[in-house]
Amino acid sequence: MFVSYQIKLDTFEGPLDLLLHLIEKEEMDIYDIEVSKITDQYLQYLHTMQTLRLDVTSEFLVMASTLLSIKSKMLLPLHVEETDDYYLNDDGIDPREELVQRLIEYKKYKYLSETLKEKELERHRIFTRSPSDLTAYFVEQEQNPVEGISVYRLFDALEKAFIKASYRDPLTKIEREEISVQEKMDQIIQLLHEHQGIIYFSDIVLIRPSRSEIVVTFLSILELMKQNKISCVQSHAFDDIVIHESPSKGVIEHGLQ
Amino acid sequence: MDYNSMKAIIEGLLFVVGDEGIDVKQLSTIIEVDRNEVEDIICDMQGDYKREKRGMQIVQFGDTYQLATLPEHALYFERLVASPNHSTLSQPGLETLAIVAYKQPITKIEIEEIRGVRSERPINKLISKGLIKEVGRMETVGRPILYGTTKEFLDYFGLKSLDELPPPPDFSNLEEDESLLLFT
Amino acid sequence: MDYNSMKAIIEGLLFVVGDEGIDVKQLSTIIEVDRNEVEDIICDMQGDYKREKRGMQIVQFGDTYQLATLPEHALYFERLVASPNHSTLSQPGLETLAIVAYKQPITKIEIEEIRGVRSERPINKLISKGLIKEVGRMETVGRPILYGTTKEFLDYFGLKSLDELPPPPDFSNLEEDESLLLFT
Repeated sequence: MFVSYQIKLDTFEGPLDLLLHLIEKEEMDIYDIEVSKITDQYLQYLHTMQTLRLDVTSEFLVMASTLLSIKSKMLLPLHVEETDDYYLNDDGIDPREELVQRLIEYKKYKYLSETLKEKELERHRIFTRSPSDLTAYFVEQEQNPVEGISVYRLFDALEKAFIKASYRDPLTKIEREEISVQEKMDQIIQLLHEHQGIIYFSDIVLIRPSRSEIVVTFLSILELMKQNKISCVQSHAFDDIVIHESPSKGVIEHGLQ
Repeated sequence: MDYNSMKAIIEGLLFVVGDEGIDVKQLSTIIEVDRNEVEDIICDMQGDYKREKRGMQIVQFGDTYQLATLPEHALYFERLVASPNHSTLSQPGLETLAIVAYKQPITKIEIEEIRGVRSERPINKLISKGLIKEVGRMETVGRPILYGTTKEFLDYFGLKSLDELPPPPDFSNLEEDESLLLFT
Repeated sequence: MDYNSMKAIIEGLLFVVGDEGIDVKQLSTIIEVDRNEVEDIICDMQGDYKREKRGMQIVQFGDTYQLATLPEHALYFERLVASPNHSTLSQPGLETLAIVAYKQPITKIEIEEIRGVRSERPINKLISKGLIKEVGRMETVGRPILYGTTKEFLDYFGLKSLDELPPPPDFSNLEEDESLLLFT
């Protein structure tokens, strides 16, 4: 039986999140995105996701076409001459403008969600208790605790709960067993040390070939690449990815001169 | 750890354990002092509570201690349960009540599986409002508590029996054939 | 009723309501003193608790008060209770909640525009957890649901009111070189 897994990469909430990651990785100015470079990287990323048979949701594809459209607009010959602003359209609008605004808006809430996370952890350091069972204090003419709530609202509540349950991510249970990205990163580095600094992507996923494992592995590789600890080469689409230990990093780590 | 800190931690522990209470041995392990000393501290605290005219007291059953209210405050708790705000049900409460009503007897874990979120708080609130109660234990590992609705639940909703609840929504077909698409 | 008795009764009430909390209005009705006085007494009690190095504190969310333990004792309670509070929100949940908190009332579509992804699941999960709720309908085609945060939202993040939310960062007015620093 074929089950279509709805796997989403933990680190990227969506195309905007992925784009922000790419922009930050390249240390680009968000107001002056090198669209061509980012588009290539974005497409490469989607391609890798597909190669790994991870679910690429439609939002990622829509963003791909948005990027391609901006890229092509920026390649069009300019009608307005004598201008410093290279990329202005006929109407004087930078084709990147709308995307930049969306990225900034999204980044704002991503930042706020992190501050909320801190508040959450802080609040979790204090404990309360469940309310006492106060039924002993109910007197004759007690208040109806469901005053104004009809039995049909109860029915509605159940219906809503069932609907929600029916489209809940079927992977909730698997997620709990997932090994962490950090653990996987350590494993990869360990393997690289054992194999003279070169391994294949297929080597590391074959160790435990569950699909969530593939996702974690993939994320670990991205993270290690970001930290310049490894580099990856894929000569052709669908080829195995070759993972190299980054030589400079190795030297620093081992303290060699 | 100084004496006053130990008192504060014991007070905090007695507070969070609620109606279950906590026994001397647990207290001794957690604050890392021996049992006799724990008993002395609690005895001392019982004196403090009285002397300072606090709103709670420490009561003891066998080796177990728990915080409890004062009998002379009963009137105020009666007013509390009768106050209109005490009775409003939040969305999580209503949702949990609906699940218990239709799927009883049901365990906490089963409720949480349907709701997809932890449900300890709404369950406890429904108990404190007298809408649901423990109706037994499941004969499996851990003997989890089974919850069901109370007689008062029927009264409040004006039902003669559970048979008068509207028939439950039927989602059994949907779950099989890609219900995802239908609800998008 | 003398002042100390009122304090004791309030303490008892705060104790029994637990994490449900009790609001100024209820307290005022139950102990039959006006709301300002209730607030004064509680403020006074908060001082007492600190001064007497008690194991609990009175915290406030909205106009609701509840008793809670002290953060510096967290270690001892973690050894003992698996608190239902302790499942943390997922990243999609937090992002969605941040958007609702700052832009309420807001529709699902507007949330999805900002996040760039479908957000039905995190929205439903936040409703189940009682952190957001329907607060009305937008008067446009399809009358979409408007969402806002609940009182439990304040409690969940330990906020007295929405004004205590951290100020949103302003990424738009930055000079280019400054912004570079922020985005690395």
